[in-house]
Amino acid sequence: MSSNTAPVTAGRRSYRKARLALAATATAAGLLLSGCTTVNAPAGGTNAGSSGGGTDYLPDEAVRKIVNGREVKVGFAPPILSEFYTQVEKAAHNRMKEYEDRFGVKWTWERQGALNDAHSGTETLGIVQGYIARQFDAVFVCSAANASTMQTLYKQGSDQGIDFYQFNSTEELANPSQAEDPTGGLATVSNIGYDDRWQSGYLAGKYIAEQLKGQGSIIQIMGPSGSDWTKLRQQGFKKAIAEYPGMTIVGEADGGYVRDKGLTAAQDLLTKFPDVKAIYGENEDMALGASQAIDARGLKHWDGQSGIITIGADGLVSGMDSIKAGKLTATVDVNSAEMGTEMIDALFAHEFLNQEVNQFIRIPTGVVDKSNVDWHQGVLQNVLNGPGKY
Amino acid sequence: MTQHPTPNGDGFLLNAEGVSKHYEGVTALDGVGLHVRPAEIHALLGGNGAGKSTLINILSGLTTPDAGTITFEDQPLELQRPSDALARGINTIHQELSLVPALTTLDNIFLGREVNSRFLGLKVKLDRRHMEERVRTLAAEFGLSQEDLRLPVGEFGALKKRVVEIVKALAFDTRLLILDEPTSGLEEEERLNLFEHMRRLREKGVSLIWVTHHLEELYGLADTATVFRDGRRVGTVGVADTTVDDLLGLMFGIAAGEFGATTNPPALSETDDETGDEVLRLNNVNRSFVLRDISLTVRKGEILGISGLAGAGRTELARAIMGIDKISSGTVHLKGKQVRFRDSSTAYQKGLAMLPEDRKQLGILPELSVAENISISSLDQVSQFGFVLKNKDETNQAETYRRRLGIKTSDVKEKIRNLSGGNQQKAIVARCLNTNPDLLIFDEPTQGIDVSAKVEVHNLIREFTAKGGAAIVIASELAELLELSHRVVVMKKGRLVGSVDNIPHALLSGQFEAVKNRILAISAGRTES
Amino acid sequence: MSTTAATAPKKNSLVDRVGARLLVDPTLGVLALLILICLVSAFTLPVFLEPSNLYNLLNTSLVVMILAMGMTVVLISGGIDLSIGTTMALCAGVAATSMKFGLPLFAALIAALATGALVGIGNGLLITRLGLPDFIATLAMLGFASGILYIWTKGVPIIGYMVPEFYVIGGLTPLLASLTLPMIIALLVALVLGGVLGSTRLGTYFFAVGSSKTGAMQSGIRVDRIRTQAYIVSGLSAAVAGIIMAGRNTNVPADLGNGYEIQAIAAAVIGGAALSGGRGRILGAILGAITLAATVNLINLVGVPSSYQKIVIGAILILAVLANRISAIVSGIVRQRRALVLEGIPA
Amino acid sequence: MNFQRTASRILSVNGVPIAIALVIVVIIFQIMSPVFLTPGSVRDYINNAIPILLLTVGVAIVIVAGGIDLSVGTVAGLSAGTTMWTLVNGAPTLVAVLTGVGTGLVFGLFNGLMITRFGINDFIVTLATLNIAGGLLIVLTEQVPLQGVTTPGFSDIVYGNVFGIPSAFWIAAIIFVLMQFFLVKTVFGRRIFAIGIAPSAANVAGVNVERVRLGTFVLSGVLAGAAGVLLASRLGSVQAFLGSGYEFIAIAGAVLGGVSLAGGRGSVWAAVAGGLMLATLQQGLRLNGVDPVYFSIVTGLCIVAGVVFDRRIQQLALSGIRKRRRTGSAPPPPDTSQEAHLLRTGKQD
Repeated sequence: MSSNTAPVTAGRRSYRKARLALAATATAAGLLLSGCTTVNAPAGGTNAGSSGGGTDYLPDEAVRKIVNGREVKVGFAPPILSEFYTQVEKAAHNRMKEYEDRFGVKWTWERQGALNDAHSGTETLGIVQGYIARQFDAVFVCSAANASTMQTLYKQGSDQGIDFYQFNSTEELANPSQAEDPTGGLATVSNIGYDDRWQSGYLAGKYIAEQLKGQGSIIQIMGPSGSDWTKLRQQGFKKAIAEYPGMTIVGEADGGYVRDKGLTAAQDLLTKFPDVKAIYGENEDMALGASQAIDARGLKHWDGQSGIITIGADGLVSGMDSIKAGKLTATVDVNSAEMGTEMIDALFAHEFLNQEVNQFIRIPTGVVDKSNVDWHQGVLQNVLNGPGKY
Repeated sequence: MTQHPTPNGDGFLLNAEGVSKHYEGVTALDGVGLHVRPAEIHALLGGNGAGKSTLINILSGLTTPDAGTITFEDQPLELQRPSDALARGINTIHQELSLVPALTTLDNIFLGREVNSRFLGLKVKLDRRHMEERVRTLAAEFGLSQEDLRLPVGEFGALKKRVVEIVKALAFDTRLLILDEPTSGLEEEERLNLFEHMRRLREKGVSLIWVTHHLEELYGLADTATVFRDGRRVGTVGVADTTVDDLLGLMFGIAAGEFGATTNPPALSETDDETGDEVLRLNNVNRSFVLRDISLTVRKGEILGISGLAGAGRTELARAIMGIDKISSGTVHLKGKQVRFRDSSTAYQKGLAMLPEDRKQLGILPELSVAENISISSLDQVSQFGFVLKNKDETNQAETYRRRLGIKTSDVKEKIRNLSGGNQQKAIVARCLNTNPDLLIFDEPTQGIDVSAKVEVHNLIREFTAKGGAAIVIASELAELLELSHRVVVMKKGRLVGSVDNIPHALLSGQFEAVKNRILAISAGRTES
Repeated sequence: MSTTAATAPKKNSLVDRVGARLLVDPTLGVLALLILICLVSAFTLPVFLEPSNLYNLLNTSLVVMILAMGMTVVLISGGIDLSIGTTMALCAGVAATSMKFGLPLFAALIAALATGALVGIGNGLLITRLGLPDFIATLAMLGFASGILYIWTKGVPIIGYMVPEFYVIGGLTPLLASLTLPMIIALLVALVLGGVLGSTRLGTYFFAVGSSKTGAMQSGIRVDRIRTQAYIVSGLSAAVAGIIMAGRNTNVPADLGNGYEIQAIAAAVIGGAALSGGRGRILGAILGAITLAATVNLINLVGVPSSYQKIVIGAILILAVLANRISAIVSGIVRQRRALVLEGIPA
Repeated sequence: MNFQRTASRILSVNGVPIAIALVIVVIIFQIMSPVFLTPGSVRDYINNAIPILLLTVGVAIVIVAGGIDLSVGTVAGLSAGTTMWTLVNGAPTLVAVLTGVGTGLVFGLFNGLMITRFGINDFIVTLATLNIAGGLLIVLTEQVPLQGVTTPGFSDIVYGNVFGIPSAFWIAAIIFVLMQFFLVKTVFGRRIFAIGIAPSAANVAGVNVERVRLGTFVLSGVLAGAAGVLLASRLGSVQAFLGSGYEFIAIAGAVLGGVSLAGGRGSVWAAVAGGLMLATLQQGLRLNGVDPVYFSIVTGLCIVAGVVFDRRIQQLALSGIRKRRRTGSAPPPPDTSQEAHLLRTGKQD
């Protein structure tokens, strides 16, 4: 695939439409987050260029008039019910509440998450078809199904006037050349998410390498092979490690994205490679399993100088706790809060203000370790305690 | 023949009055009564479907009556489940084996009545040693060794299982013992042994309800007989002053004397004494641990009887011939040509057919109709290109057999499980005949069917061979075997140990007892012939 | 008198008897397979036989082992419990939530066990009262349990219940030296269930009901009650496994039990339990669970690309059952030979 | 009362009670949500349901013969994968279709041979092949992305129209009719029932049990292959986990329709009705905006209620027939005591 594509992390969020009139906490959080994400990555221009709306200067009253108390029916189709998607949904709800209070938008929100096939995506097809049949105004979709499969549906729905927004999806695989072709060809209004390769896998690899000063061996616990998320994170992670000749990945095992399997896999690999310096878990649950394996063997956690580094990805409240407790060295916070907020922003800009929004909206992500965990956790808690409820 | 006076409830161990039972619109029992005295052997007679089994199921707690009153030892008897019956001292040996294959003989005998010893202060641990000691003598009387007690019952043959069942029923203190055809499949000696036990139990004051199709067994053993017909009681008589014909008359509602079929002389076939065409020849057939060096020949028009004790390998031989079980060495020749059957379907194609011993398990396909049960072995005949079924042909074919064999059913599309045992058996015979076989193997052809059906099945076998078919008959009851066979071979422990030829002649010259004793002697290993 | 009575049981030598015992044992196949795995890896992958690895392997296998033992009881009684994995997750959730509500540890454990028993009773009622096939009833129960868990947690794992005792319960903190509490629990479960199956009335009834419902019924056994009790046993074992899992996993996600039912069935069947009922051994379930854990362990140690994992697991499953099959044939021959020797036929 | 008798007879036919329940459920959903029966909605949900219905029918045939096949889901996924793989490598549509169906056939054959030749329990063999097929699909997806290339002919398999009705519907209808014909009107079908009712009795009656059993697994494999082709055509791409979990939906659908897990009882129509019932429930709940977390509970309840309902109706119908018949000629009273008790206790051997 496109592993030779230049690594890109999110630059500054290029997209600023309806947000500008607002000073919401979430937004502030997003800005500050972007501040601390730049872990020495070459600047990339995927999302360059705003489509230049003039809403920045619209006063509240004008927006209120445009909205005119309209009601929007929104469908939300996550690939599975999990802590991560609950955080995304909650952030979206908070934003919706803001827009409701401020501009009088009326929302109908319906969540239908697939239950049994997080990694195959066919259940999502039925869910999206249901939304189309019921003439929803807008649908947020995250599906493991290939973009080419979803495209048929998106086209069909768009013809009937339904707007689709993909979030947290792996469109990098379907459209490896997105850097050159920002439209991506998908019949969606926008795709909101981070780049799995460079913002999750790559960042984690970089972090490990930098902490270890480019020397040492790593084992990694992967998600179920065959999963697109796994595939992409692998690309990014391996790319980062490849930049450091002194670093090697000595062992890999399947941890199935669950903690217990992660623990078992880490135990087995630690038996075989007792002198590894770092363990990369592709999500926090597996990284925490690895952390337990370290405890069980009586090994030392990373203290900034020595020990074993454990790093995961997702950015869940539970992961933050473990970082504070010194059980987890770091995690890549893929910024669920910002994702949920941006989703509603994009929807609002397109639906009410009739503005063009970017085909790809990249959420800034960042590595969280002991040094900045309080801030990240605070932001998350703030979102979870937010007033939105639909 | 004297009708007993209607009892008025006093002095009886068991009093059943007006017992009725309906199943999904069918009346199985229609207000019957049964009165059993203390310490008597009370025979319960009737044709298939007369309602005996239903009454027994009620008395053993397997089912509850719709109406009627039953008292036992002057207390009302209301059984919700079998354990209630056992608690009242009512033990039953069912016609269908009630053993559990996975458990050892010992565990089976004590199933539901285990003896516990103390473990950690609680009486929860099974005391197998104690149980074994308690039953060892009784088991030995029936030929069960200590080793047998520790083996899973599933490894035993049908006869040995029956023996275990009897030991199971006799092992406990019982007020009333119900035996539903306990002797079917038993050897002569075991049969006599059982009768002796029945007498002894009576002496100890136990009452027995005894269901049997073998009326001649009653004499000298049973005190009273109650006869059922079509779900009603038609009479209770003293056995001593009643003849077999009287009983048959009561059972089937026909006048005494019209029904003298039980002691038919065997038909003499034309091929007798001559050597007809050879149909089947076995040369030194072996099957590991089961059959050893079997060589035999069956000719056209001949009925070959196979006799032998429990586990002698008779059924195993039949299964090996049919290709159901594999032969490890030796050759099988059919009409002079060597054949090798890898499965039963090839055997059927080559002109063999088999009526299995265990009708309910191995014979009928209960959920299929009578017509479908008849055609299953010869579907080529009722299909186009051997592929698409022609249902009309199938029905017509079944109709033909229904008339010819007198299968009693309102409709050949009726599920076969709704037929009585005898009619089921006739349908299976029809299935075999319909394949136009050269050789038909009958394994216990009359087990569990009533006297009238038995005669009809016998006639069918004779008719088949008279038309040039060859037959092998396996029967535990020697009288039946002799009645049918031209020649009898005796098996023992997987080998052929002797044979008796020219049986029809011998019987005609009144040597029934002599022939019978000779076969028994060979089986017991006293004489080699 | 029949012939067998005359033949006195032969006194065999101790070696003969032990040998015969071993040969007829249905767990021989899986044992042989395990020994084979150990032998092969002794030469090719010495790290496999390192004590620390074997210790990890054993610890890892315990949850499936406990489930497999419960499953074995259900299989013996002629049923199958597809809900066992989800029940485990549900019980883990109950234990965790009770702790969060501030109930004492003891009460939380009782609540989890009661939940397991309740699910077992529910399965039993669906099967015996409504007459559903076991497969379908427990599949429906799987749906209920997982639905409840998802509605209750909204997909967010339950956290914040991990008191130090739970680390001990989960085996993350050893009890003494390298002995963990789950090991002791598994041993206890094995002893209790093994004892129940081998030498109590209830155990005999499990076998009886699974082997022949008619026979059991006619012997006065209340078949429905026994079948329900088998499901209560599996529900309780799911609860025990769930409590351990809550400690080991340190959080309880809604999908915690996914796939465990299949692992439990596989372990039980590898250990010689028959899906047709009436056959199965606790020791077999233990060996089966260890075989499964050893397979995953080997995959990880050898470094089999994870995409091939499923294929290897499938192959091992077939191999294990083939091994069982061969040992069954061998034991059948041995038994028949012995039976014939007893009847005086030279085999 | 000829009407009553006819009604009893019709109700006693396998699958009829659930078909009636299905109609009622459809009516209820239509009242609750008017979009339920719009052409677009119906087309979508039929297209979604058809691959799983094919699996349901395949599993039903195996179950009627007294077996079980857990591998159908992942085999269908793998077949979809091989179909797509062939297309991606530039083969024409026909070759791709044959590859997909052939994949199913190979797995069916493997299952059948392991079960009949080596005597391994079908549950375990198909559990093993479930893993193997699932694993192979993962390996396959790692080779090339299984997407992006479809010939027009290939996507027409599902999305084309014949007489205004989606072609997937026609394909499924033809397969179902053929299978039903096969099951009730052919020699092989009769033998399937025979070995499902009593394998040892069928064996004694000269039915080659092993060959018939092998045949049912091959059939189920081929149907899974066909389902895979339809899946690939509908999705236009294949994911590594496609098909996992479908086996339980298929089995539940078959049983819900009245196919007895004990073997010997069932029909293609019953399986289709049961499968459609599950699909309809899901679609109906979805169109009423019910959160899917409730689906598994509702589906579980529906299976329980459906099986109980089916059994009650059949019992009533049977007793109705018996009653009628009894007033006609006198049949021998059946010795049903045992059976009745077992029915009450819900025995399934």
